[in-house]
Amino acid sequence: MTTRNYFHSSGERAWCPGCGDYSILSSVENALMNLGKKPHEVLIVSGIGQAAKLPHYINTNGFDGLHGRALPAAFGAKVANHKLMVLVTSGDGDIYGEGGNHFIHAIRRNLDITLVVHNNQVYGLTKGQASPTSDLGMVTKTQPDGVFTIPFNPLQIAITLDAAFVARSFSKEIEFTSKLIEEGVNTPGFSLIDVLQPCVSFNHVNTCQWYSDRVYQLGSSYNPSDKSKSYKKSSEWGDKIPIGVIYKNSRRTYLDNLIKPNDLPLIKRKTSIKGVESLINELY
Amino acid sequence: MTTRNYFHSSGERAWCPGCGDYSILSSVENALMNLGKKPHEVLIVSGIGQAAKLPHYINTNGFDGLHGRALPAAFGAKVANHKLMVLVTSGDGDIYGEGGNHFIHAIRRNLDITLVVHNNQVYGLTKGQASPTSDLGMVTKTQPDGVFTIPFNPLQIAITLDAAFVARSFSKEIEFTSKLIEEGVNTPGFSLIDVLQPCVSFNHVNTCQWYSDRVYQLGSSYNPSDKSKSYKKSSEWGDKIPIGVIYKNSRRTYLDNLIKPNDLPLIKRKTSIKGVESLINELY
Amino acid sequence: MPIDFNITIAGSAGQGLQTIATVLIKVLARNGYHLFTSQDYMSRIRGGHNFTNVRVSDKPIYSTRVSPQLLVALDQQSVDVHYKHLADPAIIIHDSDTIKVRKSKKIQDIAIPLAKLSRESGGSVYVNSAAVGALFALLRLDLKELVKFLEASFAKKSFEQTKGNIKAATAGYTYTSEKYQTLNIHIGKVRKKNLMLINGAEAIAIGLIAGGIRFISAYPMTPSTGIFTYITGKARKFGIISEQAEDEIAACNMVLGAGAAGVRAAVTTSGGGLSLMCEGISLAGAAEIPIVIANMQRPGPATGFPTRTAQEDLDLVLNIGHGEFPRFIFAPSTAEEAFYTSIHAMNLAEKYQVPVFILGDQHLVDSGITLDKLNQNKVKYKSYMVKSGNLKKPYLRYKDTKSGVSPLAYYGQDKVAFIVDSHIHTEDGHISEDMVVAKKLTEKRFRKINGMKKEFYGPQYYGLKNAKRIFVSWGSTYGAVREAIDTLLEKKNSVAMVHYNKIWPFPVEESIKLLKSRKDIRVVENNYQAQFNRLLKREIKINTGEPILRYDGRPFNVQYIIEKFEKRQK
Amino acid sequence: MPIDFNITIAGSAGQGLQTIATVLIKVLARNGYHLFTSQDYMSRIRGGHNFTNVRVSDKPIYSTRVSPQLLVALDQQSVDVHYKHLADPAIIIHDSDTIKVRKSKKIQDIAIPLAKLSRESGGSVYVNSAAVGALFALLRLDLKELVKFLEASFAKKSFEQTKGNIKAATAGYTYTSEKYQTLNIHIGKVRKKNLMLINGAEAIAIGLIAGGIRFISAYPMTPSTGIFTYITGKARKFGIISEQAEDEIAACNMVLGAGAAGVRAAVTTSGGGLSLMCEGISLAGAAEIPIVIANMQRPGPATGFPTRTAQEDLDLVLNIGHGEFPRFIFAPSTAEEAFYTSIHAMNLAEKYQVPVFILGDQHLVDSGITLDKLNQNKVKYKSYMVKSGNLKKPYLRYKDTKSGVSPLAYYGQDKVAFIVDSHIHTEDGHISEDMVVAKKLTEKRFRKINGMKKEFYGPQYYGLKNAKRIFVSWGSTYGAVREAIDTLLEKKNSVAMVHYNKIWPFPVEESIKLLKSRKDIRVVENNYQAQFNRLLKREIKINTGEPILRYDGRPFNVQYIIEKFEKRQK
Ligand SMILES: Cc1ncc(C[n+]2csc(CCOP(=O)(O)OP(=O)(O)O)c2C)c(N)n1
Ligand SMILES: Cc1ncc(C[n+]2csc(CCOP(=O)(O)OP(=O)(O)O)c2C)c(N)n1
Ligand code: SF4
Ligand code: SF4
Ligand SMILES: [Mg+2]
Ligand SMILES: [Mg+2]
Repeated sequence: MTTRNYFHSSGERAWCPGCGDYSILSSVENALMNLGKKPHEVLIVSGIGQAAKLPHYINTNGFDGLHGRALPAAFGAKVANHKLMVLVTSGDGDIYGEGGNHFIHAIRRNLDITLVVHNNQVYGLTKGQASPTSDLGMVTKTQPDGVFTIPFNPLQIAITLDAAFVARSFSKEIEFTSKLIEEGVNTPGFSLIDVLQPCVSFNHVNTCQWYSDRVYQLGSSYNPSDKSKSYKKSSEWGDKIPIGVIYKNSRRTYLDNLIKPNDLPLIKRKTSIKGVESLINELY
Repeated sequence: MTTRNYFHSSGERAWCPGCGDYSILSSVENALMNLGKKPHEVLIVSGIGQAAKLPHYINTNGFDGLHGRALPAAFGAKVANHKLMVLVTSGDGDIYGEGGNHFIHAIRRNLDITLVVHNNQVYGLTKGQASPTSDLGMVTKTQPDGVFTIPFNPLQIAITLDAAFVARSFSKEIEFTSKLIEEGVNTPGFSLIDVLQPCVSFNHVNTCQWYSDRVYQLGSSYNPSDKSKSYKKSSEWGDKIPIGVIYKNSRRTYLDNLIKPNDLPLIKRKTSIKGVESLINELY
Repeated sequence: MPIDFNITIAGSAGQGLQTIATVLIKVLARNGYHLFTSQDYMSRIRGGHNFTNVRVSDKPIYSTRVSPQLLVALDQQSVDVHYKHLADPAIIIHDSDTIKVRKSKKIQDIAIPLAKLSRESGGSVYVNSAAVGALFALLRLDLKELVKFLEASFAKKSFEQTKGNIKAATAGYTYTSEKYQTLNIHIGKVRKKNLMLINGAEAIAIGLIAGGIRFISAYPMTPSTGIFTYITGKARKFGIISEQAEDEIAACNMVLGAGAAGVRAAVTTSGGGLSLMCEGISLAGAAEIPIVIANMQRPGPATGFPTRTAQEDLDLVLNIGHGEFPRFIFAPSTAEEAFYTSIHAMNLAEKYQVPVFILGDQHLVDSGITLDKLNQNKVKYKSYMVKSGNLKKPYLRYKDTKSGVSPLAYYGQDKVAFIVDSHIHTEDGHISEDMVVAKKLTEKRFRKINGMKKEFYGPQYYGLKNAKRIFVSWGSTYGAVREAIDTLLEKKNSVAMVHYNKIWPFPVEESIKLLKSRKDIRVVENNYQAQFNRLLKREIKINTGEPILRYDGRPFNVQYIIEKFEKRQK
Repeated sequence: MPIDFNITIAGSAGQGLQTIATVLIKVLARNGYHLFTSQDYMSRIRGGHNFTNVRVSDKPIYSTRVSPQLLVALDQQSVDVHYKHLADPAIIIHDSDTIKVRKSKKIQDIAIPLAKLSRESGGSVYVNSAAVGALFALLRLDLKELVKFLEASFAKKSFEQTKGNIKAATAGYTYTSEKYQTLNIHIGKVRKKNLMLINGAEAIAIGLIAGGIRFISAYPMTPSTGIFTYITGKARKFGIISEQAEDEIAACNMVLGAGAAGVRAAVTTSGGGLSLMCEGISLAGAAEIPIVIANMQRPGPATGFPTRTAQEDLDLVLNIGHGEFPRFIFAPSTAEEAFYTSIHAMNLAEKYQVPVFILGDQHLVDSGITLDKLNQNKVKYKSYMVKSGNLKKPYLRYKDTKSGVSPLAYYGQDKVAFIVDSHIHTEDGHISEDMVVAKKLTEKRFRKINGMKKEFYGPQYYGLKNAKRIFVSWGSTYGAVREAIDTLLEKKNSVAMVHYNKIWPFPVEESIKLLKSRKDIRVVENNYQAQFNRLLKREIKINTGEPILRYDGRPFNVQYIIEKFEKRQK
């Protein structure tokens, strides 16, 4: 870790003491430093939720939009200015619930952005309803009989959709998470890092201890480029939960099809009056 | 096939001559007959598109709602009256594009409904834009450089989400499709039958011939209850395309958690004035 | 002397303010005190600054006051924030060790070692119970009632916890009654009587249940979630199914599916979620599916102020959904009215097969009032579906009737199958491209307005007959405006209010009767654009004075209104 | 004698009507004829009944007429449907073998063995080319021009196909000119001049390009798709990126992301899709992100009439998005104006950082008019972003300025990082829970209205000065109303029209000037509720007479308006 992290911003955070979000914020800050980025070169996009407050607590560009809609906004911004490094940080409810359709189709597009999901398996900001990733049986005020809808496994879906980079981490492992974010950013295409994050206020099932007891780091013998093995690995949940890079591939990214490396970003392009004249002439 | 199918309704169909939708309609009619249903016992729900016109061309109950929203509407109707047999028939754009989020979460809920997707790999009614299932390279007016977004594989996603029944068919195989629909209906929980369907007007890549040359029926040696084999099988696309039941499981359905077999459907239930009184009394 | 005592309980999120407020409220209500309670909280789970206001009276009250006579301050910030607003005289209950209070003649400083008492009771988490004990001692309320309540409310927690809370409460009570024996801040005597306390969320929820709701779907969104949670908690008992949807679009379309299938169903949401239902509501209009949408407003646009109040979505609910179709809009004034309105909404949605909006806000939802009772006989559940066995065949789902309302059946009723559809369609629900069909269908739908207009509901006149000055208000501003009128009347002003609960179809004739001849009209509302004022002018073409607006996320109060009123007088 | 000749080309979808119409239109326009073309088609790809109308004149024309003098009927249905509407005298071109025409004095029946000629040219698919050959022969148009056009337009198809089409066209031409040598239906002579023909979709698309669009996202929806398709087709050439989104919510939020990042971006959609953008538009309001929303109306609610026209979404665009924020709404009258409006919209969205609506409809999008030229100098592209190097630091994205407009930069400009946000926020974009911040922020946003009002655009007065009767119209009804005025003026009526292109901010002063003193005002619009009429009354408090409405999915025409007008005269 560097001594002074210039991504660090002072000021209050509206998070509960003990929340895993603090660690994820640190991991993001570290990763950006390690990547050698400058604040103005980075854009962090989020939706709404506890996790989604992150762009307000860090010194980079930010877009804090609508609940569930971080991915399309990130798409627009990245396409507009592909020189920006674009990170999306948002919650499990935001990305997999309200934003589920964008999650699927964003992966299909394979635009070069990195998505960090603060997966606390619950809706934190709205006070503890089940989220798509809540475990079976979890009792909440809106699931009084316990969750009986099968949990959404984001890793497995991302692998199926051929995301370029699919990883899981645990918020407490700050350094490890940083490294995964760095690797995600360095992998061209869509990167997902699902970070297990304790919610001390509402998730009394998957506590920090619960995660700590279960997570283990994938060793160097694990090969993330075998899709069917990755698929299997990503299904592990329960007594043992793997963290690390679960899947990696290197397919063409969205902009590979549209922009050459030296092309001007859209923000620098101009429309020629002559060009428009030619369109008008086609109408004769 | 029975001689007179009382699900058959007369009247014009606003489909192109040669469209695969006619065959799917026949398959649905046959399946309902074979299942021994009466028109008033069946509800067919759809969104908007060519496929989604189906409920207007058959003699059952119907709900022709919004583009992309057939699944939640079907959910509401089935829960309101679980004695109804509920079928959803809609297009690939409708279910996997606009309605993608509902597709995921409907499968997770595992309500006992059957979804028949008319997958023509294109947006038919709006004149031939690429759909989520369009093959790479397909050129359209809105994809002039050819599709470069990776095609959505609905079967693989449904398997990953543990749908109760996942099958693929080809519209030309009317009897085969009927049988799959019957089996889907008879399987408790969420059933998906993705039916490959030629669009003679807009899909000049995946033509009837193209499909005919490639599809093959899964033999009896194929075991649809091994999830990882099913996953692999569902990835087959190209020279050989399997049709038949690809995956099957038997997990609890949504209503198993809420309604006992002999319970009154919601439409028959009444609220007791006394019950409400007790709520009021709790406020003292 | 009339009782009017105002208590603020303040601290940061997670300090257990809610427990203090709840027990205080329950015990006061059970003793016959009339209350008005309101909440001010931030969009966070721990920390920040939240407070609850409990106003106590011997007669029904409808609004909050800004100057508390008693402040329970659980942290230093609470003292700092509320100090300047305190009444004269006022009392502050706080921890003697951690919180400092500036000396002042008007302040009586009640410093109790709350943290210490908590620790002595078994841990550091019982500070709130110690504080409520102190509060009970000061108000001369019964310790036994407090203990009973704590026992009941912690029933599901560990024995350990229950014991600790009771011990701390008792310690706080004993310490305070001993140390402040002579201090008399008895809030006044009322005839003992068991009053109920209900907030807007409970009122709407119970109203929807009484109105026969069978299915509810929602996606969590402050400040509407309480309604959904309440019904979900009672679902099993009432044979209701409740489903948390993946998004608001699903919630709305699930409810439409259920409605089309023949059960009463509703969604609850707030601004952003409502926006996402725009298309679904249009479908309700096209397919003539009964649906109740309970939209609880908060300030926007977009995320705005998640936990605050506003009346900014009026224009949106008036116009939401592409295309044209009739709708009902009700904006309940109080929790009491919200109960009746919700039953009514359920009935009307089915009777006219249109979307019905219950337009509330955070202030309505989170504010509690005391009542003698709620009377289920006042607005009764009534079915408007064709009775089983009575279905005329061929059944036409969209039969073009004189009233515009077609007979409503459920799928499969009397062995009949039919289709519900979103296009321009013929009477049997099938797609048509015919221009005459289109014209007739639109006219049929809008013919319903004739009946809908007669479902009378307000406006309500309060104050001096033939008053010179009229305040016009709608929805949850009722309480503050009403009490402002009371105050102004006491000061011999010639004032009255006209309050709207039913917003649409707009009660044109009633409004003309009440307002057309008035020269001095000022609309009061919680938004910037004076949306109701604009509507009023459009509907009955009158001149109104400068509206009294508030758009900082906070509800109106009497002082605010009177200040604005007096400013204009000059 | 002035030329006014009306041609209808009818058949079922898939018969190649479009080819006939396109070649006819192109050749006529290139010869200096003024045209107005419109489309009537069903929501299906094959079959049904569609038709194109081509009205021909020697001076600019703006609307369609209902009675064609010439009908090209490609199937029996086309004869049956249009027979009773034909002018007297009229001509029908049709296949002699498959289509029967009832004898009548007024009808000249041109029976040509079209199918046979097609078969002889190489197949059964050249019927439309045979028909256009016949049409050219009758109208005495140049066969060479026809052949040239067919060559060019089939350039990408097989040689086989091109040859077949040309052969059939030539056969149709020859057969007809021989058989009907003496029939003279020459449409009249005009000065030869190269006119362009443009429809609304092309006009908006080219306007957006001229306005500097860099990113467009949409989800297909009739009748808006043509705009999206046009821009997509030109994207590579103009350095634009175009993305078909998974749904309209994504489309809108993609555009907002692009807008926030500093490029000009737009979405195209229609009613249902617009509904789905409700929340996104509210975000544009909250975060002050420039966005242009081109909403092309069709009849609703819900799916309604997918391929027809309406003006039903006015109330929705006026109020869409929860919460409160300023917006612009423009409703172009003609394709020509749509071009300029679209450039203007792009400029204004950036200048004021607000959502700008281009509110068109199927009639505008699918109708073509002839023009001399489009002049890019009339409305010029102008940037309103801070120039690179000029960013004052600290940069405050939401600086509270006098005009309400904050300086606009792109992410990372001059090495500055900033946040765009959806909450109530401080000037630097960070979440605030402060009531003063909320109040100031709302006031800042609405202060923009002062500038926005000055972006003058209409209303436009046409007809007799000081006319007794005024028609008020908006958007695409312009042409029909204008020609109705012409006709009524010819009949010595004292009439004029006031037409609105800019709807919001409402041009209050201009409207008062033009309308306040008028006694006889009738609003003409394509909806049931008379939405503009209602708006007008709200904004300038005037009395209007019974509005002239049409809500059957079809556009207005001169006859319709005059009939309604004359009915009222009695
Ligand atoms: C359209 C919309 N619906 C609902 C909400 C309310 N809402 C805010 S945050 C949230 C859930 C957040 O859950 P998650 O994304 O998991 O974040 P967490 O708070 O757990 O970090 C919801 C439902 C909203 N802001 N907008
Ligand atoms: C909200 C909304 N967006 C867009 C449309 C326009 N639309 C109608 S059908 C359709 C595509 C249908 O494609 P698919 O579901 O594949 O059905 P197909 O026509 O191919 O059978 C679209 C985009 C609509 N009706 N509603
Ligand atoms: S509620 Fe949970 S997720 Fe939210 S800040 Fe608190 S601990 Fe973190
Ligand atoms: S356009 Fe395609 S999908 Fe639609 S009816 Fe024609 S062939 Fe079928
Ligand atoms: Mg979460
Ligand atoms: Mg399709």
